[in-house]
Amino acid sequence: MSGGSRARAVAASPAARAPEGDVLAARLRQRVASQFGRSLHIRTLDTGSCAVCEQEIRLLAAPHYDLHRLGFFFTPAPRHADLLLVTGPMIRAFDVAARKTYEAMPGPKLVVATGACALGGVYPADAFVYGAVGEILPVDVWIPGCPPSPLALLQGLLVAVDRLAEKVSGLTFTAGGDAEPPAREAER
Amino acid sequence: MTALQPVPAGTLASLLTAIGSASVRDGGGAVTVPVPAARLETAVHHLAGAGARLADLFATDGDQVTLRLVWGLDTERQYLITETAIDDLEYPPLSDIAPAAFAEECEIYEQFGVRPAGGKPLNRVALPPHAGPDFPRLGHQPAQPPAEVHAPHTVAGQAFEFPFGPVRQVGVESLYYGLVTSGEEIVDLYLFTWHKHRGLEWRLRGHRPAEALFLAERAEGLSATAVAWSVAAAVESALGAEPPPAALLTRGIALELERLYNHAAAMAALCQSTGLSVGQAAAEIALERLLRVNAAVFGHRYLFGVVEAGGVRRGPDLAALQVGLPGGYGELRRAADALLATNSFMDRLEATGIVTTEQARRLGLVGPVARASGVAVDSRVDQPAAPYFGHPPAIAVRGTGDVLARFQVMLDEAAESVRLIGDLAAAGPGTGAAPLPGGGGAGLGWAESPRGEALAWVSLDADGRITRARLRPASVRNWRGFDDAARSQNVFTDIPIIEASFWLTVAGTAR
Amino acid sequence: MSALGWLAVAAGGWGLAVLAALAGGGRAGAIRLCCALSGLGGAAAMAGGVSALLWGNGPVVTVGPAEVAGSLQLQATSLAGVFAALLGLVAVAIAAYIPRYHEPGPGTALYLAVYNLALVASVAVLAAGGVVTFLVAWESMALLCYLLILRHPSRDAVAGGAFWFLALSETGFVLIIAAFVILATKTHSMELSVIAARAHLVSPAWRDTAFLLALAGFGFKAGLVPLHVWLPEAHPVAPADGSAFLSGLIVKLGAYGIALFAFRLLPAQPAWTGLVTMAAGALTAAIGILYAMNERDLKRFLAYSTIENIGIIVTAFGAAMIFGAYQQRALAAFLLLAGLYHVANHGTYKTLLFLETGVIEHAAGTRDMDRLGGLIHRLPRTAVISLAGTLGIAALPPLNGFVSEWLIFQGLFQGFRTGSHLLGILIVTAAATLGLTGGLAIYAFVRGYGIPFLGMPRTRPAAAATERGQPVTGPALLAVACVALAVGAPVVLLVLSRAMRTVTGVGLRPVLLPGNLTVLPAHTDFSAFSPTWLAVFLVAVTAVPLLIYLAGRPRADSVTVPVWDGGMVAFKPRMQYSAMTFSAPTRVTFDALYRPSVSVRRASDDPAGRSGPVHYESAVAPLFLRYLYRPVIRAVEWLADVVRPLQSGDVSLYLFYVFLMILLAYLVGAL
Amino acid sequence: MPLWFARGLRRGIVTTRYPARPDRSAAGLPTPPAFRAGVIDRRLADRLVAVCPSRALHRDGGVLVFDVGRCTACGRCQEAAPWAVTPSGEFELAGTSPAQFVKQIGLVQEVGQ
Repeated sequence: MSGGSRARAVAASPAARAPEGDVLAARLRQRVASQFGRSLHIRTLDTGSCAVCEQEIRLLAAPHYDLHRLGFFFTPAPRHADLLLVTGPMIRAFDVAARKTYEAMPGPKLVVATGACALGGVYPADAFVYGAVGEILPVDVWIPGCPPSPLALLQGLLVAVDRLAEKVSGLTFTAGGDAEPPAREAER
Repeated sequence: MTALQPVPAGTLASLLTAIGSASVRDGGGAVTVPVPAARLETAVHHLAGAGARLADLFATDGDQVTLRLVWGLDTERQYLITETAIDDLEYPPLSDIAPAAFAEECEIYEQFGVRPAGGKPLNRVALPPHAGPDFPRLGHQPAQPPAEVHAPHTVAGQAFEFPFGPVRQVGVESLYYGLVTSGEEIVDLYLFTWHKHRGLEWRLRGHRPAEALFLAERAEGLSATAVAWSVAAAVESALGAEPPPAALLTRGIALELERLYNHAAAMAALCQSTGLSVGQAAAEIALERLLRVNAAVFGHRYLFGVVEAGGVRRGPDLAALQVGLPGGYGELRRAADALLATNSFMDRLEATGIVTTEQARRLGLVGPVARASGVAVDSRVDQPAAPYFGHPPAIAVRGTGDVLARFQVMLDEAAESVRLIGDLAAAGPGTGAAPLPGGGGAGLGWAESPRGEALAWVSLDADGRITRARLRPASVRNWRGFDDAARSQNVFTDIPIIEASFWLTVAGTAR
Repeated sequence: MSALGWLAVAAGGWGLAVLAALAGGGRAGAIRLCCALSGLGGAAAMAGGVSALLWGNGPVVTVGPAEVAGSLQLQATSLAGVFAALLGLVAVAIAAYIPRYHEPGPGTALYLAVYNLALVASVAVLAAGGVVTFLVAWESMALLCYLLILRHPSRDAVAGGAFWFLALSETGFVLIIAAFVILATKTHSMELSVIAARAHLVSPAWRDTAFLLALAGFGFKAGLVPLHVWLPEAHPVAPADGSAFLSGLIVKLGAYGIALFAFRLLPAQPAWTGLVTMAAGALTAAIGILYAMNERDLKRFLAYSTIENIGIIVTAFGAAMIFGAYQQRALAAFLLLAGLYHVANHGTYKTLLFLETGVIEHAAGTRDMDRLGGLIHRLPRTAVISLAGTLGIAALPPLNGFVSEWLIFQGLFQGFRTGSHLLGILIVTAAATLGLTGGLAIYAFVRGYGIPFLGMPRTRPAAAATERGQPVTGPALLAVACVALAVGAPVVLLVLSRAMRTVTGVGLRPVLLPGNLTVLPAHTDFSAFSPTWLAVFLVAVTAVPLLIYLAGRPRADSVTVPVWDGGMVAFKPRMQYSAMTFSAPTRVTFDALYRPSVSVRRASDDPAGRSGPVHYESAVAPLFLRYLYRPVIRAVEWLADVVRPLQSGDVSLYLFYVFLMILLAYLVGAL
Repeated sequence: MPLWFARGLRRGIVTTRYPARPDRSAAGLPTPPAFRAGVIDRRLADRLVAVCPSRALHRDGGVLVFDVGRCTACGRCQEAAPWAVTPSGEFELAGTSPAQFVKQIGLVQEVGQ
């Protein structure tokens, strides 16, 4: 499996992802964008989600969000899919199916890990789950959230095909100003 | 919801004497009766005969395996739990008396290695095929792995198996169907759900209630409030905590909002399965608006993180509720009316996927599925607790048991939920949680999820850590009615319709 | 050498084969020698048949004193030529097949002796010039075939199947005797050629009676519905080459008998007898294929398909009779020709398929389609050869079945030439029925080939099947013959048209073959096609894309991945279409005919919930056995009970019976 | 069907203009926390780490490490210290490498008492 090494690197420590992996991923995304930028077919894959991510993904096609206007389409056949939208913490009993689905897709192909489970949030790696999609599949784009709202999903998909720049790297998640901690903060 | 009233005289008492139970323990959300293994079979006979509903069956593993049967005494407004200590590796085959128990028997065998006597073949439920002896279990490993005896194509027979899944349509959960067909009609249908088994009951051990709720919400995300409520209620009744009434009203609002958006989603799925895209669009507009109401009222589209052990973490934004709800429900109502006036849609629903009353009782189905088959079971009414004492819902019941009946039940329930939300909001809901007292204990909790009665049984140790948590979302029950429904004179293309009308989750079954 | 001479040589060869078999006592060498002689005999028979086709009817040769009733009267006729040639071909193929199919042993030796005697009897039927000769040959042929079926009498159902064959064939024999007796008494001759010459002496009533008796009598052997029940019972229990011989040749002899009466002995037939014949044929074709559709046993399946093809042939004959009655002699001759062509074709590929069924049975240990599967990987030669036969019998170009069926259709479509609207409609209706039959036949043989050969093996024996040491030359020869009969259609038609001139006196040549290998159905203004060019074209059409594909081989950087299976763990054999599920739609569509009965035993029916396998059975009701034969059998048994008192065992009483009979005979004679 | 056509016309357009224009519904969404600089000391940091159910927080010496990818925006840290933690309001969080999700929040010396 081509992305295997990248996947391992991800597994090893999220922080220390091999930089050439990033370069590869970026090049791949540009290639996909140039080829499918305006008509990209998506296959979803549930590796153990709680069914809410699925609901949000279904809503992507609903009138309020209508991802077709952006040139994205759902396809049930991985043979026709360019992008694999993966939810869930990658259950070990499911890895065969996950690999089969990924290998059934023609290249160039993207993998988007969706939701906190898929990003290693909810379930720690143990005998039941790998804990993150990156353990099994070479993920190109990560979409946080529990569940990621349809808007977040849209943004992630657009990032995946390089039609939006990702902005998370620019965020610091620190708020300015400071307030005095109330006294009742001591106990509890 | 904690049951508050004492053990009544009359039927229950006579039942207990019939069972011959020496000591009766009230509290912990239910009447708990120890039954020695020798008398278990007769006890089950009596209870099943007296019309008690076997709501759940699970085991706990102390120094010896203890079998717990949860009975819904729907006429008694009570739950009854029988405790039976299993000394050897076998117990009387309960599913012969109460067929609803079969899947749980399989599960108990997988998890604890004790099996019903008589050596009937047991299916694999949760454990993946590759699960070895070192695979984590709640108890001991079974003597030999459960035989996978799902509908093999017998050469003498003339049916073949049509494999479907686990990777199915777009945007649906992973699930494997074995569809045994004679080429035309569906002869049999079975499911593999171990693709999604996340070992939640195993994970919950050792957690404190707060973290436990975080996971419980994600057992079945589409009924997060109900499952969380059931677990919270179990904890509360185990420790004897009394949530503030305002918090219970808030829970009620959240639960009914959950029911509302789920029924909208089911409607959208029904339209999709019948290929009515315009109807699907209309239903999805309603769904999205209801989800935004959720977000506005409780800060989360799917109502995660509302319920807390002892109360609620967030209070409802009543202003947002008043603003948003009528519009959202109006969309739902208008879409529903248009659908009911669309013949091409109604024709697909009528007489499709019939579940007879007898099947519904036999398999212990719950929720809209049971109510559409004429079984008026609803824990909000049968085992009422705050906040439903003051605000009893009217139960919608249909008799035909087909997809149309389930659809109509859902619509009626949606209307009823809106009314309830109004009442509950008027009764002054609020936030806040009662502190959980120390000391261990065990308790039963329940809530009526959009799919039906969600049960939870939790036992905690002295410093408030969970030693055993049993989650039983409604999906666990209702998937069992699904194959019967799919089998009743249907063809392939009906199956998505039936699945949509059941509106279950695999996550809840596999948990 | 004359045609009759060749046939005599064939008979001689087979006689020697009998001796070799008996003398050899079942040693492998002796069996090989026997088969070699048998094959030579077959070759001679082919030569005789072809020359009979080419050079017309030979003289009647009487062996033994002419006035004695028991003397042999022999004649080689063009009508019998096709059948003789087919007999030869079948004999050659089976001779090449037997040594590898039967293991050496006394049983085999005996079987071979019987088989070769049956060949002799068959050729005698075809070469019979006199009534007595014909009847004797016919009966001995029937009895010998009965013995063939009894090759393994110990196995269950063998005796039953063989008895079905014997009983129905004897019933038919009685009717045939009656038919011949009528003709003989009315024309005062026991010689077929004389009878044919004096046919005008027979009054219409007697003529039609005789013909209908013959139609029924030979119908039993040919397997016309509802007289067909012996085929699906007898074929499965006979050894493969035995069933091949039955289907490939013996049933054709029934068709020969019908043709003999319709076109040689009683050429001037009224339209309505033709109509009856055509209707019987069309009905037989449709019902045959419909029953074939729901058989899982390959041999029963093929047996029903034989019924279907006989139906097609007889339909052609019937239409020919109608056209003859309406003085459309060219069309009549053309349809007879087409029918005979189909006789040759069906004999070829049906023999092939039965022989390959034997190979499959030996290789995989079963004939049940639902226990086979994936054989194309394990029996590649068998798969290729069977494919040729299957394409042929499914009447798909470029193989032979298509050519003859096309000719028959073209003949039927010209029903309007009778001038009678009603008849025109009826004939075209028959054509429509054959159309339905053709469509179902393709469906049936997609199933009959796909289920055993494609997919995954459904049982362990099927997975372990191997064709090492299995016979191949015989079937391969027949496959070649199938192709030759298709590509060489113009030559075949040339030969047959000559034969038609002899039989019907119509020279078809000019309206049949206007050169450059194009075929015109009897009238130059109707339609035309060229089997040869069609074959060439089709081969090109399939070959060119193949070459293009081979030229543009997958490039190095492309990857090959398994078929998308929804991510399931593994495909299981139980997940493929099975024979009965494949044909389920027909059971729904034609349930009026099938009266299918369904029984489901399902785990969830046990109150304890969902465990254990599901078991689904769907059986097709055997209507003819239930509603036709069972009552007849009961009646016969009742009659036997009634007449039993006559059998007292008292000699004087029996003498009294004899006296009464003689008296009766005198009285009848005196009147 | 005409029924549906009419409905559609009456219903009008609900589709968002995102990403061309921001979508108002985003305001209602739960968002990951933002940590107020200069308020969080090690003790508070450890408490925040303890209340986080999804292991999105851990303390690395004098630094609070926040993995946005793992955050479920459940708001428990905000409840624990509302003065120090506020909703960030960010929902466009897709990243192209896990490293982008890992945020370092500097801690201050002991505050309070």
